[in-house]
Parts: sequence; C-alpha cells; structure tokens
Amino acid sequence: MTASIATSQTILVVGGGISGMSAALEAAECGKQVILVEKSPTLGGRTALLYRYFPKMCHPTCGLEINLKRLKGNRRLRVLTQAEVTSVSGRSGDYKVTLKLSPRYVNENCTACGECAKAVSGQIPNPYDYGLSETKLAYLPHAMAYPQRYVLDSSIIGTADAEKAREACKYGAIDLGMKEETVEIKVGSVIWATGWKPYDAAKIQPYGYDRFANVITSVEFERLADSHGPTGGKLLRPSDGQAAKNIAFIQCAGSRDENHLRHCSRICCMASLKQTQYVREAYGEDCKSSVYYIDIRAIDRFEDFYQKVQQDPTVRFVKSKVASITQNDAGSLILHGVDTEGYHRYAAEHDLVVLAIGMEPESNGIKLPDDMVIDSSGFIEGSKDGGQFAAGAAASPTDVNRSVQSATAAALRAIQVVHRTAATETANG
Amino acid sequence: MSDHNSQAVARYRNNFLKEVEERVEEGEWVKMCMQCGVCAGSCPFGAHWQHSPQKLFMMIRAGKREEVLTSDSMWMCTSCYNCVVRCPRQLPITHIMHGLASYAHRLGIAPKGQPTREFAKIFWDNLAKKGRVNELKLTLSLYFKDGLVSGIKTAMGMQSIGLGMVKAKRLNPMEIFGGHGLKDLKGFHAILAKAREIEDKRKGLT
Amino acid sequence: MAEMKTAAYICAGCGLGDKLDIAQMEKIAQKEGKMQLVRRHDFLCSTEGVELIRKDIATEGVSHVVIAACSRRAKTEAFDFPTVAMSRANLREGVIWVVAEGEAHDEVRQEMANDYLRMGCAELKKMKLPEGNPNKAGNKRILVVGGGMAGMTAALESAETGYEVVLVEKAGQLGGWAARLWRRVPFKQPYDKPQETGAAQLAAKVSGHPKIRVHLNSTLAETSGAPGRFKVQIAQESGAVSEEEVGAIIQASGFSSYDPARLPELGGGLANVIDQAGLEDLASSANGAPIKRSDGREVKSVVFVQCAGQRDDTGTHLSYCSGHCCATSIKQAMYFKDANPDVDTVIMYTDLRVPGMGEDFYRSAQEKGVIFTKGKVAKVESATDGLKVNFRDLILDEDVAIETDLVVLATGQVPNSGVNIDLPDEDEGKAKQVSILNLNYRQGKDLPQLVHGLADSHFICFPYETRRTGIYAAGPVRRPMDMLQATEDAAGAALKAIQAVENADAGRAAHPRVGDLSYPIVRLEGCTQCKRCTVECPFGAIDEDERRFPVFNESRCRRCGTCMGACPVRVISFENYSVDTVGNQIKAVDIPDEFSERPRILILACENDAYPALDMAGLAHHVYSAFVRAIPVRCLGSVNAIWITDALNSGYDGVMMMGCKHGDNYQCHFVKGSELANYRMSKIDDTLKQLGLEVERVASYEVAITDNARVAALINDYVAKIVEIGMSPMKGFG
Amino acid sequence: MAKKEYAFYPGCSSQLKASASNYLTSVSSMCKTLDVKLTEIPDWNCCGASIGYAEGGELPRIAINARNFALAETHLPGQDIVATCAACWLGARESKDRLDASSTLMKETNEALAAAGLHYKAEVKIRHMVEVLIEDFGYDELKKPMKKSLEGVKFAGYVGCQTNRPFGIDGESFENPKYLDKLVETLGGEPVEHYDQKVTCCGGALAFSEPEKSQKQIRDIVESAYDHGAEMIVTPCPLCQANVEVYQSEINKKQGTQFNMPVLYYSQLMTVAYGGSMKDAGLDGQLIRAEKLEVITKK
Repeated sequence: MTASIATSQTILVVGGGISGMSAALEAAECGKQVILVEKSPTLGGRTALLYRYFPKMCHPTCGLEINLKRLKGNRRLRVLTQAEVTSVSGRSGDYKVTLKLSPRYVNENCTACGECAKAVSGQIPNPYDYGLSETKLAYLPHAMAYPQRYVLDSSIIGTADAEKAREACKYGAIDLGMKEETVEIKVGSVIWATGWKPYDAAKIQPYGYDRFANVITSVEFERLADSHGPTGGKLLRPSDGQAAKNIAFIQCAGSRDENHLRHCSRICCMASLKQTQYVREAYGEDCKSSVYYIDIRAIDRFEDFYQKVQQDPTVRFVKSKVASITQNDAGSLILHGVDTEGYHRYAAEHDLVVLAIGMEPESNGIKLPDDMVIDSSGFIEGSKDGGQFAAGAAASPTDVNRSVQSATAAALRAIQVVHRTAATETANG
Repeated sequence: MSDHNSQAVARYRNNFLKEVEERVEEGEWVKMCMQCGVCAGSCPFGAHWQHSPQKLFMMIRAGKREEVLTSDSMWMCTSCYNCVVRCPRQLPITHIMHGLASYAHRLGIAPKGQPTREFAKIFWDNLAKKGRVNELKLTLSLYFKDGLVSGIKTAMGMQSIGLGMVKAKRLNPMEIFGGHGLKDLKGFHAILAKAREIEDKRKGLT
Repeated sequence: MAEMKTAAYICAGCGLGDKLDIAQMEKIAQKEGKMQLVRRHDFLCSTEGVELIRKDIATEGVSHVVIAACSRRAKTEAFDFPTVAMSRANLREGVIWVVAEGEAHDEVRQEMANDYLRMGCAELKKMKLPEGNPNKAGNKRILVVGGGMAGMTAALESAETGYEVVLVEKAGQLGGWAARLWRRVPFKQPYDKPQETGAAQLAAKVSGHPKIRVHLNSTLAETSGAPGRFKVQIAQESGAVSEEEVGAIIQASGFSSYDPARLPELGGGLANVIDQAGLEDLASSANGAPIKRSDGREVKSVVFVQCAGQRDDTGTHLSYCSGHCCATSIKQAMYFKDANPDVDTVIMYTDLRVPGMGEDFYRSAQEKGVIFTKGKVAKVESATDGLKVNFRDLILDEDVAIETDLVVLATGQVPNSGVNIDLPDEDEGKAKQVSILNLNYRQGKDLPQLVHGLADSHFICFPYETRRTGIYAAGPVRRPMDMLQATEDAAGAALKAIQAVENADAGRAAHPRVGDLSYPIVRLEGCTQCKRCTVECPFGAIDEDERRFPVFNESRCRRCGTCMGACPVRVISFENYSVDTVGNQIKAVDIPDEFSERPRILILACENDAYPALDMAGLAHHVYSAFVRAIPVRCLGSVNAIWITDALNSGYDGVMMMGCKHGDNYQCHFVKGSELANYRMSKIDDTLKQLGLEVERVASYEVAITDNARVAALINDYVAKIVEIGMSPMKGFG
Repeated sequence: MAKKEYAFYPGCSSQLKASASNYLTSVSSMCKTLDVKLTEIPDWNCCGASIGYAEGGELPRIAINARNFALAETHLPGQDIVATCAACWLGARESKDRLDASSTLMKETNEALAAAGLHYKAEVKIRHMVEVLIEDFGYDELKKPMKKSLEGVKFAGYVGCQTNRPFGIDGESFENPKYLDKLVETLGGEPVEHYDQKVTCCGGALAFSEPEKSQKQIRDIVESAYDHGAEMIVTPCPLCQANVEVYQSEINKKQGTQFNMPVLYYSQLMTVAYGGSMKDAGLDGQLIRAEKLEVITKK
C-alpha cells in the first residue's frame, strides 16, 4: 500500500469495532473515501464477542453481518487489519498518519479452508474467548471474522509448526517471510474509535479474580453463554465444569470507584440484567441470580427491561457493594457484605460470581497525538484543531446503540472537515 | 462549650452535617458517602455494632445528632483500615470513626462506661504522662478501672500470661516505679498543651 | 441491451475437487444448466482464476456468471464483477463441509452439489443486472422540524456540511426547552458547576446562516412525496401556507414535560410544588441571586423528588425513566448551593442515574453539600410555611416527615411524536392527537412509534433505522435524553438525512440494502387492486391511486420484497430477485422418485441471519442431511406462497422456512417480514390438506445468526420426521 | 554493599523489657548481619497509636509525631526514619501525609512544636523496616548472608492490618500481600498456601476493652494457620505478635482449644537463617516456644 491512495479528502477511522465500522460505513455511504484500520486481525471488536444485546436479547453478529455486507459492497472503504496508528502530524484537513502494519503471515490467497490449523499443534489462549479456551497458532479469529482469512500467531515463527502450516496450504497463502511494515498516509480527518477494554479485574483485590477460578468477568460470562464459546453455550463454572445455577452479579466492579475507574461505565447494570436472563433461559425456574448493586442504572426505556427482570422470581436484587469474597472447599464463593437497604448482613454462597467489569478506554496505554484532549479517565474529547474526533466508547462509556449514534455524529463532523478542506483547496486553485 | 448540645437539630438539614464537618476529624468527608455499604461489610467487628459507618454517615445527613453521638458503634473500630482501602469514594472512614468517637467523648455524651472509651482515655493519659507507654501501668490501670475487687480478679485470671511475659523479659515489674520516659518531658507536655489549645480554638471547643 | 451470455465457473479448490466429481458437474452446467461457457479451475478465487473470469467478461462478452465454489458470503472481494449478473452455487459451506465424510455419502453429496449448480444456473437465467431506479429524485434540501436544541443542531450541522436547510418551528422563536433553562449540565470536564446553555448563540447562528431558512410560528400542514422529492405545506399561525420542496426530513419535535397536576400525592397542584421546568423559571428570574418562590420568599430549603410520575409500574404514569432528571436535579440543587451554601437541598432518589462522567457531577454536588437520600416519597402536603414531605428513608429504614420551602418534582419527558398510527381509527385518544408531519402516506400521518410514543429505531446496531425512508427522528422524540445526547443525536440524524438525499439522487436503496440498485417493478396490468402490498409494506412505501392501484415510491422502498411475497398474482418483482429467480431454482432441483428413499427438503432462509447460520454450521463442520436444498431470500416476508406450492407440487417432501424472531422483540430487519411469513404460512395448512399432504410438510423456524449448531440439529430432526411421515405422494406429477 | 544508616524509631513496645523486646533483639541482630546502622532518634516519644484518638484529638497526635520527625531531622539529618512497629510506622506516616497535604495543619503543628523549641521541616521520609529490607536490599540481597536454611518449617505469613493498610508495602495488594511468604521462601522455609486469614484484623486495639470480640479474631487467625498446615505464624507487627501469641492460652482455657502456635517476627526468622543464636533471635522471648527454630539455631 502506498501513500497515494489516501488524500486530504480521505477520512481515517481508527478501530474496527462497532463504532469504527459504523463511522467508516456512514462516511463511505455519504460518498467519502475512508480508510478503516484495526489493530487485531479481524473487524468486529468487542461486540463480536458478546452473546446477546440488551434489552432486545438479539445477537450482535446479526448487526455485524449487515455491516459486513455494507462494507463488502462499498468500494470507497478500505480496511487494514493488524494496523496501528503510530503517529499523527499536521493539522485539520491535512494530516500525515504513520501506520504500523504487523505481519499476518497469511496473504489474500487464503480461502479459509482451515488446513493450516489442522496441521499445526501449538496453541495459545484464545483472545476471542478472553483466554477461556485455547486456539491453534494458525487460527481464524471467529466465525464472523473479516477478513475471512486465517492468521498465524507471531510466536509460530521459527518453529516446526510454521513449516507445517506452510506445507499444509495448497494455495500459497502462507508467507512466513512477511515483515512488519510502516506506511505513511495523508488524510483530512481522523475518527478515533478505539473502543474500550475490560478493567483489569485482578486489581479489584477483595473479589479475588486472580485467586478464585469461579470469579469471572461479565465479558467472560458472555463467552460462556455463546454457543461459539468455550463451553458451547453452557453456563458451567470454570473450576469443575459443574452447572452454575446460583450466580452472583457484582455491579460496579471497578467502576464508580476512586481506587479504580472514577466513572460509571454505564453498560454494566443492563449487561447484568441481561445476563440474569441467560441463566433463566438455561435453567428455567431452577436457578438463582443475585444482583449486588449500588444504583441500578437502567436509563431511559431500558427501565422496561429492569421492570421485567424484577418480575422474574429467579432474580433478586441486593443494594450492597460486596465487601469481600472467600472461597469454600467446594470451590463455591462466599460473598460478604451488608445490604444497606434496612441493614442486613450477609455471607451468601454462590456457584459463580460474575463481576460486571468496568469499561476502560482502550486508548489508555497507547500514545495519542499530542493535540488530543483527554479527560481524567482517559476518554478522548477530540483534537484541539477540530480535525480529529472520538466515537463510541473511546469518547465515553457507552452501550452499542449510543456508540453507533456517536459514530454517526463523528462521521458527519469528519465529513465537514474534508468538505471544508475541499472548499479551501478549490479556492486556492 | 456546646451550645450544639442544646440546639434541636432539624432533620435532613445541613446543621449537624456542618457541625461534623467543622468539629470532627475528617468530618468534611461524610457528605461524600454514596451508601454502597462496602465499609459495613468490611469491618471485622461489623457483626457487633448497631450502626455501620455508612449508616452513621446517613444518620448525620439526616440530622440524627443524639443517636449518632451516643452510639456505641464507632467505638468498635479496630483501626484495621479495611473500610478505608475498599471505600470507592476513598473516605478515611477509620479516622472519621475515631473523630466521631473523640468528638462525642469531648462533648461528654459518648456512652458512659464504654470499655474502649475508657481504655482509650487510660492509654492516652499513660503516654501523655511520660511521653512513652508504660505497659505495666497501662495493664494494671485497665484491670483496676472497675475497682479493686474486679481488678484483682482480672489480674489473677491473667496472672499466668503476666508471669510468662515477665519470664520472657517482655514485661518489667519494676516499671511500676518509673519506667521509660522522655528527657524533655517538659517540652513534650508543652507541645501537647499548645496543640490542644490550637485545635480547640479552631474547632470552637473551648 | 447487450445479448445475454452465460458462463459457469466451477472451483475444485478447498477440497471440492477431492470430494466432488467436477467433470460430471461441468457436464451438468453445460447440458442442464445450458451455460454457454463452462470452466473449471483449481483455485478460482486466486488472482489467476479471477483474471480468467474478468477476461471472459471483457473478451467473450459474458454477461451472466455462475460461481460454483464457496458461499456467497465468502471471497466477495475476489468475486467482485460489478458489470455482470452473478449467482453463487454454494458447494463448500453448503455441501462438502456439512455432508458427512466418507464414501457412503459420496452419492448424496454429489447430488447435492449438482443440484446447487443447477439452481445457480436456473437463477442466473432469470436475473438482470439492476440498473437503478429510473425515477431518481434530486432535491437535496433538508427539512428540520423543530427549533429546539436538537433541531437547531441538526440544521446547523447539515448546513455546515453544505446542504440547504428549511427549519420549521411551531413557536415564535428558536430555542425550545434549552432556551428556557437557566443553565445546563456540563458536557465535559470539569463537571463542577452548571454551564451556560448556549441556546441563544446557537439560535443566532442558525437564524443567520446563509443556507438555513427558518419558518417560525409554523407547522406542517401536509407532507407528501418521497426522499428526494418531498413537498411540504408549511402553515403559519396566521393561516398563510407556503410550499417547500425538500429531499429528507429530520423530525426533532422534542418533548413535553409530564404534567405534575397528575401527581396529587406528590403535591402536584399545591403552591410551591413545581416541576423542573418551573424551577428553571425561578432560577432565571433570580439570575444568580438566591432563588425565591413565586410568593417572593427566599427559598431556604428544597426537596427534589426524583422519578415523579416516572418508572411507574402501576400503569398510571410513565413507565420509563427519562434519563436526564437525576443530573438535572443535581444541577438545580447547585443553583441553590452556588448562590447560598446554607440552603438545605435534599435529593430523594431510588436509583441515582448519572452514568458515565455524570458520576463526577454527582460528586461535585456532594462536595457542595447537597444531601442525597435513598428514599421513596409517599406524600407531599401543605404545611404552615411551606410543605411537608412524607417519605421512607430506605437506608435508615424509617418513615420520616420533613418540612421544606419548596418541592421540585422531577417529572419525565413525553415525546411530541404526533399521531400513533398503529391505533385503530376508532380509538378516542387518536382523534385528539395532533400530527407533526401530516404525511399523506397510505399508512398514516406520522412516524410509526416503537413504544411509549417514542419514534425510535427498534435496532440496537442501527439507532437511525427508520420505517419511513428519508425521515429521521432526533432528540427526545426518539428516546428520552439529555441535551448532550440530543446534540449528538441531531448530528447523527443529519448525516442520515444527507445519505437519504444522496441515495435518492442516485436511485439506490437506503439501509440495510444500501446501494442496492434493484427496485420493485410492478406489472399493473395484472394487478387485482387487492391492496396487500400497500398494507403490508413495512416502510409505507406504497400508496394507492384513485383507482386503488398501488403507487410505488421507489425512493421510500427498502427492497425487502415484502410486497413481492404478498402479491397473490405475482406482478411485483426485482431485476435480480423475483418470483422467477427463486421459482426457477426450486424447479431446477432433481427430484428422485418416490422409491428412492432420498427425500428433498427445500429451505428458504433469511439471507441475513439463517443463511449465515447455515454457513457457520459449515465452517464449524456441523454435519447435516444432504437432502436439503437451501435458498437465501432477502427476507421471509418476500416469500411468495407460490414457491411453497410449486415445491410441493414438484415433489419436494418438505419445506423449512427459516426467519428471524418475531413478536415484540422482533429481530427482522425489515420489521414484519418473518411475522408476515409466519402469518401467511399459517394459512397454508388448508392448501396442504387440499393437496392431501401432512401439515408437517411445511414448517417455520425462528433461527438466529448464532444458531450454527442448532440449525444443523433442526435440519436433521426435520429430515428424520419427513422420513417417518414418508415420501411425498406428489412426486412425478410436477 | 556500603553501610546503610537510618534514624531508628523503635516505639514503646520494642523498648527493653517491653512486650516486643524480642523484636528489638532480633532486629538488632539482623541489622548487624546486613550492615545496617540504626541510630535511635534521641528522646523519641510515643506515636499515639490509633487508640489514642478519643482523648488525644487530632492535632496533639500529629504534633507528637512531628516532634519525632523534628528530632530526627535535627540530630540525624539525611537519614530516613525507620520504624519496626506497624502502629508507629502507620501513625508517623499518616501524620506526615496529613502535614504534607495541609498547610494549615503544618502551620499549627509547628506552632505547637515551637513550644518545645522544635521545628519540622518536612524533609524526612518515614519507612517500615520491611520496606527497607525489600526496597533497599531486595530478596536476592537478603538471601546472600544466609548460613542456615529454614527448610522444612511451614509458616503462615500473617500480615495483619497496619503494615498492609492503608499504605501497604512495596505496592502489594491489600487482600493478598505476599512479602512475608516471599521472605519465608527466601530463607528456605515453606509458606503455607491460601492462608485465608493473612490480613484479618487481630482486634489488637480492642484486646483489652473488647476481649471476647478480639479473641474471636485471634481464634480465626490461629485456627486457619493450623488448617493450612502451618507450624508457626510469622508477622511484622508487635501488636499482632503479642495478641496472637499471648491470648492462645486464654482461648484454650475458655473454649477448650489446644492452640500452641508459635508466633514470630520476620526478623527472628532472618536472624536464625543468618546463623544467629537463640538469644540473638530473641527466641527466648517466646511465650510459646518455637522449637523447630531453636533446633536450627543449634545446628
């Protein structure tokens, strides 16, 4: 790829999750040239790893399918995976962006036939299952992966598996000689849709995520519920594979906490309410979900869903920030705390604890351009020169619906920038 | 010293909250509590008291002055700091508990005969006297605080421990005649007196 | 138009060559499929394979192409030939990856592959390369309805992007609710105090913008037309009517505040019990000085009652949460505290809802000494100097009564969404509703409402999905929201409106079949004026003329094909998707005789969810029966009953319909497709009985895109059931 | 390694013939081996301990701590204050943090100190002995002078409260600090795994006033050590050490348990590992004899 494909009329979207895809598609469908870069080997982001969306209980992959169809049909949109922005210089309407392209070791010839994966034996923790399962060193990220092309994990290079993979491919798709590349492109505007990451649960020490197998995060619970996930969609606890029928959901795990994330992550209340319904779906009346909360933030018409869940006899709500968790010999967990509504002390046993984990900006830890305005939690407000914008969870903790709303708005603002540039360029000659 | 004591406190008004902010150590944090209850669940002595910190904070905001200051609960604080490190609002709860207890004690409305209240006083008096704690005298004054008879009983009950400590050279019976003390005791007392004076003035506790 | 030249390309890669007799298939393509050109390639998606096809198109004049290789969802970049009509025979995900391994299955596997090839050829022959809607409509102006924060923002954002805007506002000035606020909640850091609203500056910008024309004191008397060619009659208060032509519409008609008078138990109607808007008025008059009540007395204590008439589960008041009110009360409590820190401010809430960075604003209020109490208010009544609030403190677990100078009820947002077109005309309430848009559409005057009167999208991933193409709701009419979200929302809606005018201009479809150049073509001479298409179109795209013939407004159409499915006389079609393209595929399948013990089951699968699920079953190598033949359809709503009867008549043993979930939480992206299909199929039982067939021979399933394992199980169970029932007696008659 | 020098703040319990005098003994031996020079802050006073709050109030407590700081700054310039007692360290550090954060408090404190002709300049650092070991030496360095291994002895690392919360040692977690376990491992001993009472409060501050409640805490701490197979408890805190050791007999008497679990200081373990005698390690100061360690000293 060369710099010439992009011009000051091009919009760069950083991040290929729901926000980035939406921003890129909306801009491209307005007739703009768009480059969408994604750090990982596939588009889809975190939503592709969710089982269902609240409050409709519909499947994220359904929207992903539509978006991929939009994307495949749009010639103005160019996707680069395993690509990261390393620097942005210049000014609104005239940026120079340096991209680092990591090698996939698999080229366009790949037909996703899967022979390479069969041939290799080495495994890594599957990042698309949050490490709850293993995947081969040659793998297709997930069933909805785009591009639908295998990837070699870089640790395979120099091993016998690498040769095996190469030999297994009849189509010459495996290129072990691929190297990291750096390219520079010119763009008019940048949309940062770098999304979020789950807060490091091990840091919330009283909950023992790093000590107790059956304390997991809400994003991991999504994988358990998903039929494509590590348990084939069964709600089993990690320690012994037993059915988890009595589950505690701990709200504000990392959020609203000066020791961790100062902000409220917005989505977690609804996510837990949704997840109680996975439990119910799996076990009918023969299960128990307990939601430990400070405030249930089922905002606007999500309240309907909250009221519905409140009617569910398998779900109970405890107004309490759980103080600590201990583990008994059976691997079950004892939650200690006080229900502050009226003051009731409890030591409640549960099969599994799901931490409604907070959203941290994924951009925390990556170097953003100097011109960028960041808030105290690391969320991106935009660039001072008005040519770079944030969309979705990169801008503030948001659910999918609001992320797309935000991405659509960001797309418009980026279009305005390139329009202004075009006007100036025309005026100047 | 306490016109506050005679004032009727209106419910859910600022007055008691303000009083706490001005006069209680770290009292300005009380308003920041969001009632999550993590302190209540974290206290090792939680099961033993009536009002958890979070509840006391709500009571303060609700203007329940009498109930708060006469409560036994903050005297149960073991200074373990579990609540402090877990509080999502980073309230110095341990210190607020100490501050509330101290304030109630200063006002003279803390529960009479509350054992920790008495111990705390004895402890401070002990250290204030010589600048260092005299463990033997501290122990003895504790045993005899309820009078001679019960003191002898307690002391006899703990005799084996005491003897063990003496044998292990970890308790010195001779301390009764003096023990460790500061050289510049005068200066030490002057500091204490001055500090007390400044604080009382600042808090209007004269 | 150039002559049709057909070509079939059969791939032998990805194991196809090992598992299938490609030579046999080449013959089938030639002899049965009547392909003028048949080629085989060992790696068709390679540069070389693709080049081969390109060359044939360029030099051989190939106009119609069958790719017999992998699924239509795979290798789309390679098989991208925009100038030809193309069908894809799915031999990989649809055959070799799902049919059981081993020689025992060689014969059925080959039969399946052969059939898919036959189907591909048969479909192709009925396909035309879509050329785009000839009734292009090129007006690119954008109409914004409503001059509040959302409307003004939408107008300005559209204008700044280069589009002309017409803004219609009912009141005599711009600004809406925002203009009535003393201050607003901060949009960004620091979240320490209320901010200037900026409404007046925005209004001035909008009024002075060269691309924006503002109509004040005006409403819409009638809206007709379609994207790219809307005509709106703008009625002024004075009675004067003017006409504007626009290409798309943004409805930012805002909200009304829930009437506190409906909350007598909370003191609604008493002196000094006001709503949040009322407090804004008091704060504005105080202008930064201590706030006074309407009786002139300075307020020394105030109680905010959250969720007043909201989150109501009794069915009396609003059941939803308005989202902004917690932050608004916090802001308003700061009005008091900032003017005089000694004022007692209590906010009574059950769940304090300040998501995101709102948490900082909450903390700031606490720092200022605002008292937050988790409590439920039972009654507000008059007291000597003010009011008495009786409530239960949920933390202290006791009933309390406190006196206060002023009570502010945080009542909710009621969307100004016009007429609920889903209500029956005889509904009493409907008559009282005042339309916002006054659409002259066959299906009603306003945007369809999702729930609670909100003109929202039903789709999580697509908040601007609308059921009236080219008309987008923004702000609190779409969903309860705060001012920050409303401005974001307005920008998003502006983008969608811009897309709508560009799509209309180019004659192509809008979301979700964006860019689709096919459009519904109707043979009116065959039409029986039955009105099914006009009634069932999920997007209100079809009106009726005076003779009750359907009038298709192509730029409103979303190309789902629901009309095609509905049409009993089959006069509606698309160039590349029609009763014939599918019907031909059905007929192309080779049906073994009654004694073969090899049933044939037709699957009609929604192309967005069920078909990808089948694909992913293949990817995961879930084995299913080789007796099924799957055809993707745009939506189950497009399934015409003739396909079912044709299939049964020609000897199929069963039909499986796989569509999206329907009902309240429907997942159909064309709204009613799967529901309509379900309804239509419920009527097919009679037909089956007439044919002397068991009702089980047609079955409907709700299949989600994640159902890869389940879909395989469903097929196997169904095939087992058909084997149990026995072969269709219709074989050999078709 | 060059000699390291610190201003030593032993605290009341570590004085001669006080309840933690054996702690002092072992610390001295350990420091000798590590070539650490501890110079007592001249005429230091009590930190006020947390229990001092009721009568002491806020400023007097801070002021007496500041007195120690001022003395150290004057007499031992440039040296960090090192406390061995958890409560002294915490009391001092909290006072320092509070002074650093508030200019009002600083002003008032110096006003009080002036009554004794002292002035606090806010230069000195306050550290715990364990911090010195881990940060200034590190586990590898601490291993070097070892002469004997504590092999075969199982220790429950009982961290308790005040070295752990609210500041913690070396950025370790509050719920599962590992420094004692790592120290034990360094010395060749075996830390018991999953000791779940590691950071439980011993109730020490209320041992006198609420004996039953605090003895319940001690019971849990000792019981769990037994349950996890520990032979000894090791701790960094004199108050924890005294409470957990001293009250075992009391609990046995009242509740019929048969607790006889030695409770030691990390410094005693180190002294033994560094080849010190029973006396050097203060093992003669145990109420419950640590026989297995005594055996090692005699090897």
